[in-house]
Amino acid sequence: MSETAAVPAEKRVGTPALELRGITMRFGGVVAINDLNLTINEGEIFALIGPNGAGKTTVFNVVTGVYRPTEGQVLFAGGRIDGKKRYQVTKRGVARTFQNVRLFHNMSAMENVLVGTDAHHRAGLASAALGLPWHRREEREGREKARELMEFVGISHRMEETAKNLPYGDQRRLEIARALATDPKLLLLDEPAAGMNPTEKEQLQGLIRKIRDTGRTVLLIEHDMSLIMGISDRIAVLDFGQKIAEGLPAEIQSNQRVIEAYLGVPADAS
Amino acid sequence: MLLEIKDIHVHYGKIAALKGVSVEVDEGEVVTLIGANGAGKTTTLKTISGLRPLSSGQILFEGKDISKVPGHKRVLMGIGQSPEGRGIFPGMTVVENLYMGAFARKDEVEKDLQEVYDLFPRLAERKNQAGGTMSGGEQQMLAIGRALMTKPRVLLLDEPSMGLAPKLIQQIFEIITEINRRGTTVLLVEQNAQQALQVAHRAYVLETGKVVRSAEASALLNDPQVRAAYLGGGAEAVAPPEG
Amino acid sequence: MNDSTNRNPLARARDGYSSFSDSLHDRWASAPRWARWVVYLLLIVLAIILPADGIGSFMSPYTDWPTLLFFPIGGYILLAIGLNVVVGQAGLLDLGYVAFFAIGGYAMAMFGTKAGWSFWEILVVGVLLSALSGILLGAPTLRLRGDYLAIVTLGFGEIVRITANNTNYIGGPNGIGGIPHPPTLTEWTIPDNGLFDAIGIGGVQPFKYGALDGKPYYYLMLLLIVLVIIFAKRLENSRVGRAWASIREDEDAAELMGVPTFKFKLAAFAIGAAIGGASGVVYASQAVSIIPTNFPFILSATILAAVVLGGSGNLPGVILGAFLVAWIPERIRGIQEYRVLVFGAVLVALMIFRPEGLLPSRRRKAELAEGEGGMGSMGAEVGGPVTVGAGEGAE
Amino acid sequence: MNNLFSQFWPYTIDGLSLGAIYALVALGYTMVYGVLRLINFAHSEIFMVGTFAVLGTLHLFGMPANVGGFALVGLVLALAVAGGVASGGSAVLLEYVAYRPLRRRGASRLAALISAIGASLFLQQLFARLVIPKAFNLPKEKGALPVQGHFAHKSDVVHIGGFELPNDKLIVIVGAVLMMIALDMFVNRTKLGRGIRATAQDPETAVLMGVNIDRIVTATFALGGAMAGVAAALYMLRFEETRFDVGFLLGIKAFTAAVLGGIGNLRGALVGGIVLGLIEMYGAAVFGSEWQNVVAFSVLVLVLMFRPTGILGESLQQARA
Amino acid sequence: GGKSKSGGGDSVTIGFMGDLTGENSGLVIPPKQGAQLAIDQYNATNPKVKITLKTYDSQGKGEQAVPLAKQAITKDKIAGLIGPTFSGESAQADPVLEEGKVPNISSSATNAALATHGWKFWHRVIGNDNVQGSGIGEFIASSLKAKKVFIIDDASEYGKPLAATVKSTVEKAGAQTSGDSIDVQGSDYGATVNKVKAFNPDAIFFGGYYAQGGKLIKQLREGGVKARFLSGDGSLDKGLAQGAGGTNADGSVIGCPCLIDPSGTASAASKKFATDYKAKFNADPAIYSAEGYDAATAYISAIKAGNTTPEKINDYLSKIDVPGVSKEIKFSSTGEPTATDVYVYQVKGDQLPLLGNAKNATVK
Ligand SMILES: Nc1ncnc2c1ncn2[C@@H]1O[C@H](COP(=O)(O)OP(=O)(O)OP(=O)(O)O)[C@@H](O)[C@H]1O
Ligand SMILES: Nc1ncnc2c1ncn2[C@@H]1O[C@H](COP(=O)(O)OP(=O)(O)OP(=O)(O)O)[C@@H](O)[C@H]1O
Ligand SMILES: CC(C)C[C@H](N)C(=O)O
Ligand SMILES: [Mg+2]
Ligand SMILES: [Mg+2]
Repeated sequence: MSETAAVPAEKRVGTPALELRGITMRFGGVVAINDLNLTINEGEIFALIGPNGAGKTTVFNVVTGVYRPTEGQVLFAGGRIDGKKRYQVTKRGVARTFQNVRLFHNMSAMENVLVGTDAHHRAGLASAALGLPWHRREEREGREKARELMEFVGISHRMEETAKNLPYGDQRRLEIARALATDPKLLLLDEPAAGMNPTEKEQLQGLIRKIRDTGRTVLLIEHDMSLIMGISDRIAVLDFGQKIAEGLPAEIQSNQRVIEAYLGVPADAS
Repeated sequence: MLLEIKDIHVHYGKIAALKGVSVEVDEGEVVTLIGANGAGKTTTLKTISGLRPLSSGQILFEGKDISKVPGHKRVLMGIGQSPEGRGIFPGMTVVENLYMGAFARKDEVEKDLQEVYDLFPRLAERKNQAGGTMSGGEQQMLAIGRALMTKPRVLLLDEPSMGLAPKLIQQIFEIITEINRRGTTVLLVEQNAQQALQVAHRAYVLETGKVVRSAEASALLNDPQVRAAYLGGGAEAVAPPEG
Repeated sequence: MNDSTNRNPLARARDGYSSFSDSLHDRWASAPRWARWVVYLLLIVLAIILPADGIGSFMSPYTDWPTLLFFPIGGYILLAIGLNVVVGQAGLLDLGYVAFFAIGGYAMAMFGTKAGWSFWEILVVGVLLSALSGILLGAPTLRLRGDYLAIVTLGFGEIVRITANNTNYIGGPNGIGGIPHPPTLTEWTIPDNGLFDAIGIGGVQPFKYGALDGKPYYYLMLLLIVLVIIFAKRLENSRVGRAWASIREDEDAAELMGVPTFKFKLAAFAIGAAIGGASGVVYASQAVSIIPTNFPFILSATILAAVVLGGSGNLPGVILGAFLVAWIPERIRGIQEYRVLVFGAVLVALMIFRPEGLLPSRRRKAELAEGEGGMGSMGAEVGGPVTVGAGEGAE
Repeated sequence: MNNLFSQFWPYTIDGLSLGAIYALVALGYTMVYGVLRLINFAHSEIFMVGTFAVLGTLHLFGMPANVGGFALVGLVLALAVAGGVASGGSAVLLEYVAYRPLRRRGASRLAALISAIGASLFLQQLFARLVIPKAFNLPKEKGALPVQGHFAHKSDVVHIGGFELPNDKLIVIVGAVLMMIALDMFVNRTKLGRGIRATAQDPETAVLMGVNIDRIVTATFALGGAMAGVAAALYMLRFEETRFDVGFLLGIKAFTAAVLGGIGNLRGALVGGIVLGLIEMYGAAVFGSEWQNVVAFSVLVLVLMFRPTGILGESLQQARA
Repeated sequence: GGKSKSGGGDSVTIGFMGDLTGENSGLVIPPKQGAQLAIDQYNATNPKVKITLKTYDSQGKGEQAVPLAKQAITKDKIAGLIGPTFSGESAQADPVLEEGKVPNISSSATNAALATHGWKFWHRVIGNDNVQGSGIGEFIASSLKAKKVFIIDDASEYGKPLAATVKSTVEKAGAQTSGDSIDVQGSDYGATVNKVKAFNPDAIFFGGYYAQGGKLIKQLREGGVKARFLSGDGSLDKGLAQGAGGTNADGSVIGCPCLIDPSGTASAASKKFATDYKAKFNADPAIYSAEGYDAATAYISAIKAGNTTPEKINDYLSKIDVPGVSKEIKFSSTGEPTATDVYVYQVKGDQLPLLGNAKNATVK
């Protein structure tokens, strides 16, 4: 995480990190995404919002290789990643969290993060079975890195606990740590604040900023407007699989179409 | 007193999730439980419905101890729940899901079905769609509608606004008020404390398995401590502009 | 019905056993390195004197104890360790594991009788062949989930057996006879006096292999088991073991965290197959002749029972389980035709008594405690305070 | 190959009647799997119990020799009831003894599978060593031998457009299909059926709907067992003999059929059973009977490679969440 | 090793191994009783060295027979073994006996390959499947004059080679053949029946045991196949007719390298044996009872001659030449018996009356 951090922020903004070109995703009769074009720049926090069922999670699934898009291309760091195997996408530098937490429930928090660090480890079966020195070195380094990451997201006091016994908020943080362990250039967060209370949401906001400040790009799905408006650099709004608006937070907030489709006419504060 | 929970303790394996929770719900009320993640809100609701066993304590419904009554019988007595995560039967159509709500009943259900359709016209439109393919908000409506089909005396709602778009959240809270107005008692669990407190009459605050406060909802809404902990300082600041 | 649970003697026995095995577990986890080595050493010494007659007369009044120790006991243990990699670690349900045992056995028989190779050469080749067959089976089928894989592997086990039966080149139903023993390494004899005689291993030639004396074979098996345990343990605590665990927990999430799940599942299959094959090679070299009916489906089921009964995923548990399923039917040979009947009942009773296995891994135990073992929350519905499910933790 | 062409119709009839029995037995696997995610390994013994109940009933009728025509249909109906009751009852008992305690403790599916295997061994041996010798008055060591009971008039043949259809095979096929339709309607149209489906999809939520899970599980075992009992009656009509391990291979095949069709899917059981029966017969015709099972399992692998959740896919619980 | 201390005293143990409780135990109880009879008669003469007969129930399975054989050698220190009774278990257990240097005489394992391993301690008192197969094959070709023969086997270590010998014998005699294998665990032989129908043979031979044989006949007859059914010693039990049901099996011809002679017409010895057997077990001598008796007789004469250790007994066996009930007890250097007659029996209701020697018997 240190190499990119050295580059000044203003220089990076503007270089595309992730590009979706003409993505369409169909499930039988359902068109979940319809001819979507989207460019996310290096070093920004980009938010994807929209009504339930608009296709946001599907975008994540297409980017991370869970689905192969029916049409269109996904470009990341200059190369196409659509149709690539999921673990290859991860190795290229895209990591994600899940809308419904999907930790390895019965493994300890530490082990969860270690699985992430393993993404870049090389030791094979033989060196592991024989306990060869470079395998041991990797193991040591992995642990070191995992420890740092758990400190970074603020759960270092629960390292040895079984994942599912962590409070929900900590589970979400652990998911983030695990994703960061794969050393991603682009981090996708799917409703990270769901089920958090306002205080926790504020802490989360700080964490996401910190992640961006280590030089990573963040693509974020959220329904919580205070969070979105508080940290996003840019926002795109999806409805029925189509992009209906894109722009700065202030622009989106006052966009009539967005208000109709998504925000609703507020009776009271969010 | 319609529902009375007396000093209940509940465990997951060796972990204590509830360490003495007492809650009272009167006929016709909307009562809300608020609290941080893992405070034990869901566990409380599950225990009321009989999905988790009690280690100690008592649950009284209309004055009768129901602690030993199996869950499916509690539904018949009038305890309905819309669970966290909605629990839609994905392979069943919308109507079939709704009929499941009336599973244990022997009386006329068509009238109630109509009432649910009145409350959620969207469900009537999508009658024959498989539950699993409905969008998040639609599933939430279905879950609430289905719980209403059990003809509950008291309706337990577990985070009905979770994961919903802002526009839908407003609708859901309006519907809760409407349900209550039509005569159903509601016990509401919410992260969205601000709005929960606005629709509720009374509220309990849960922290790590214990009730730490209980008061009129409006009182908590204006309590600085509660505001700081559960309502978030800047909540109003970023509200979308009017009109 | 639930009130009495904690008072009835079965539940009490269960809790008693549970807290005993827990404390053992904890003590082991916190034991210093040297203490562990002392225990390992003691275990090895125990294993060496195990075939002694004095022990045998109690353990096996009806059959020859050292032979029994070699097979089924030793053989089952090796098989169970191998199957544990597949089932316990990677979470892939394999109901046709006997196929690899058969392939190892046939490799020994074929190369031993037709090519005249020696045991040690064949051991290597047999292990490689089995691993290869594991890959061949796995490659097209490992994308299947859960029980679909189970039935396909069951089918594979049957295919291997029937094909052997129908292939005249490998003897068809007559199998292959005249399989050579491993060459005698040395005629060295354990001195026939004093201590050795007292513990009953005096006069044994531990490196001279023959059909009649089970002891040298037992030591050979023991050596293999120890080696395999070391490998298996190392793998378990490495990136490989973590990858398997993550696949077992949530395959999609694992892949999205950069785990090439298919490759690791295939590796689990290959390693499991290799260990099964090794067991087959040793078995065949001692059996002198093998026929297809030596490799029935029920053997796969028995090994699986060993793994689950002992505590899927936990090596000491798996070894204990294998020991029991191999030993119990022999020990109760006295009741003759009722022994399988009793064995079946014992399986059911043990599973009811200890669904998580006799010595479960920490993880499995956790899964059970919260009732998410996999039959959904089918047991979750409550009848009253303290149901059986919560019994353990509630006090 | 020549065999297949010259005897195509008989092979097809044999395949259908074999497949029909697979299908009926497969229903029990599929229903229990759908609701509990458990491979009920002892289901084959439930079937076995049914065959002996049928045989016992025949003895009760004094082994009517060579019944034909409508009398035969009536007799088969009576036997189906006997088999259905015995198998259904023993399935319920099995659940109560071998699975319910595990369920209560939240045991893993593997643990339940081992309990199932144990129960399967136990039941087989119980019959071989105790029940059969007692019930049929045989010396103790003969309990493992086949027991016969010949009753049907097998020379009656029905002609359909120039093709011959032996009466027993006709009854088997028609009987099985009728039972399948009845069960399918039951599960899809009745309240109890809806309860079964709901429990299969989400047991916890089902409780919140007032579903008594224990009752549903009992009903599932009873229904699946009863189907196996009917299958047992049809089987006895066809083969007129049984033994303690009659269920072993048949059970494996029936489970294969369930998976082939898409486990958890009732119609899949029918499709899987019929397809498997036909494949076995055609395969045996082409490659020789000794390869019959190899062909069956190979086709299973092939089908699953292209359709990983079986021909019709899963449905009692539905894959998408 | 089992260098025996047995026989030192005044008692010697002889083992009997076979399927005593398993599904084909019907074929094994008779030889066991035959052996029992011989030994009881011997012990009743109050000899210097008494013989105890110890039984080992292998259920006919190799994996059970092998450990039992080891135990018999190392623990029970038997001086000789009668059995194992089936070919499959023999193939697995015999090498162990060979290494343990314990003589063994099988009363019924007929697989021809058993004699090809150069075993020195192995013997049998029964003609092998080459003898049996060609005997039955010739009967089919010359007596039945069948031109088209369908050969079925049960894919077992006994049935498959036996069927193969019958096949090659009838082919040599100019008959046309076709064949199929059935699965012992299956119950639907429809595919085989259809194949038979397509081939339309004059005679059908089945190599296998009666449990499957009966079912096979039944399904063949139900399928409308009328051709004559023949089988070997594995089907020589009334269970065949029971399994076939009704009169389905009637007229079927079963060959066996054994003479079953309940009325004792063959010889005086046979007569005495039949009477004694009936008196002791309240049953007629059945398949291989006489061979069991003869195997025991071989050991008895060895012991009478003063041999009590396994190796000495084995030496004696290599030179033995005494009259037996079924045939002369005399072994070739490979352990095969010298007399090799094959007899055919015909199913009539639930009886299996002798037709005569396969060489010259005719069917009515
Ligand atoms: N595997 C699938 N099969 C069929 N339809 C699918 C599948 N995945 C998604 N869909 C459909 O695609 C649409 C978009 O779903 P998606 O999950 O992307 O919505 P979302 O924007 O993330 O909504 P939410 O805010 O509720 O999470 C929905 O209508 C959904 O039902
Ligand atoms: N299945 C489970 N296994 C183990 N522990 C659990 C389980 N479910 C809940 N817990 C624990 O019980 C406590 C209470 O959880 P509960 O779900 O009731 O909280 P909650 O207030 O509903 O939180 P949330 O706002 O996240 O829904 C937490 O500490 C949680 O970790
Ligand atoms: C008892 C006999 C029918 C045994 C048969 N001859 C065999 O070799 O297996
Ligand atoms: Mg989403
Ligand atoms: Mg909750």
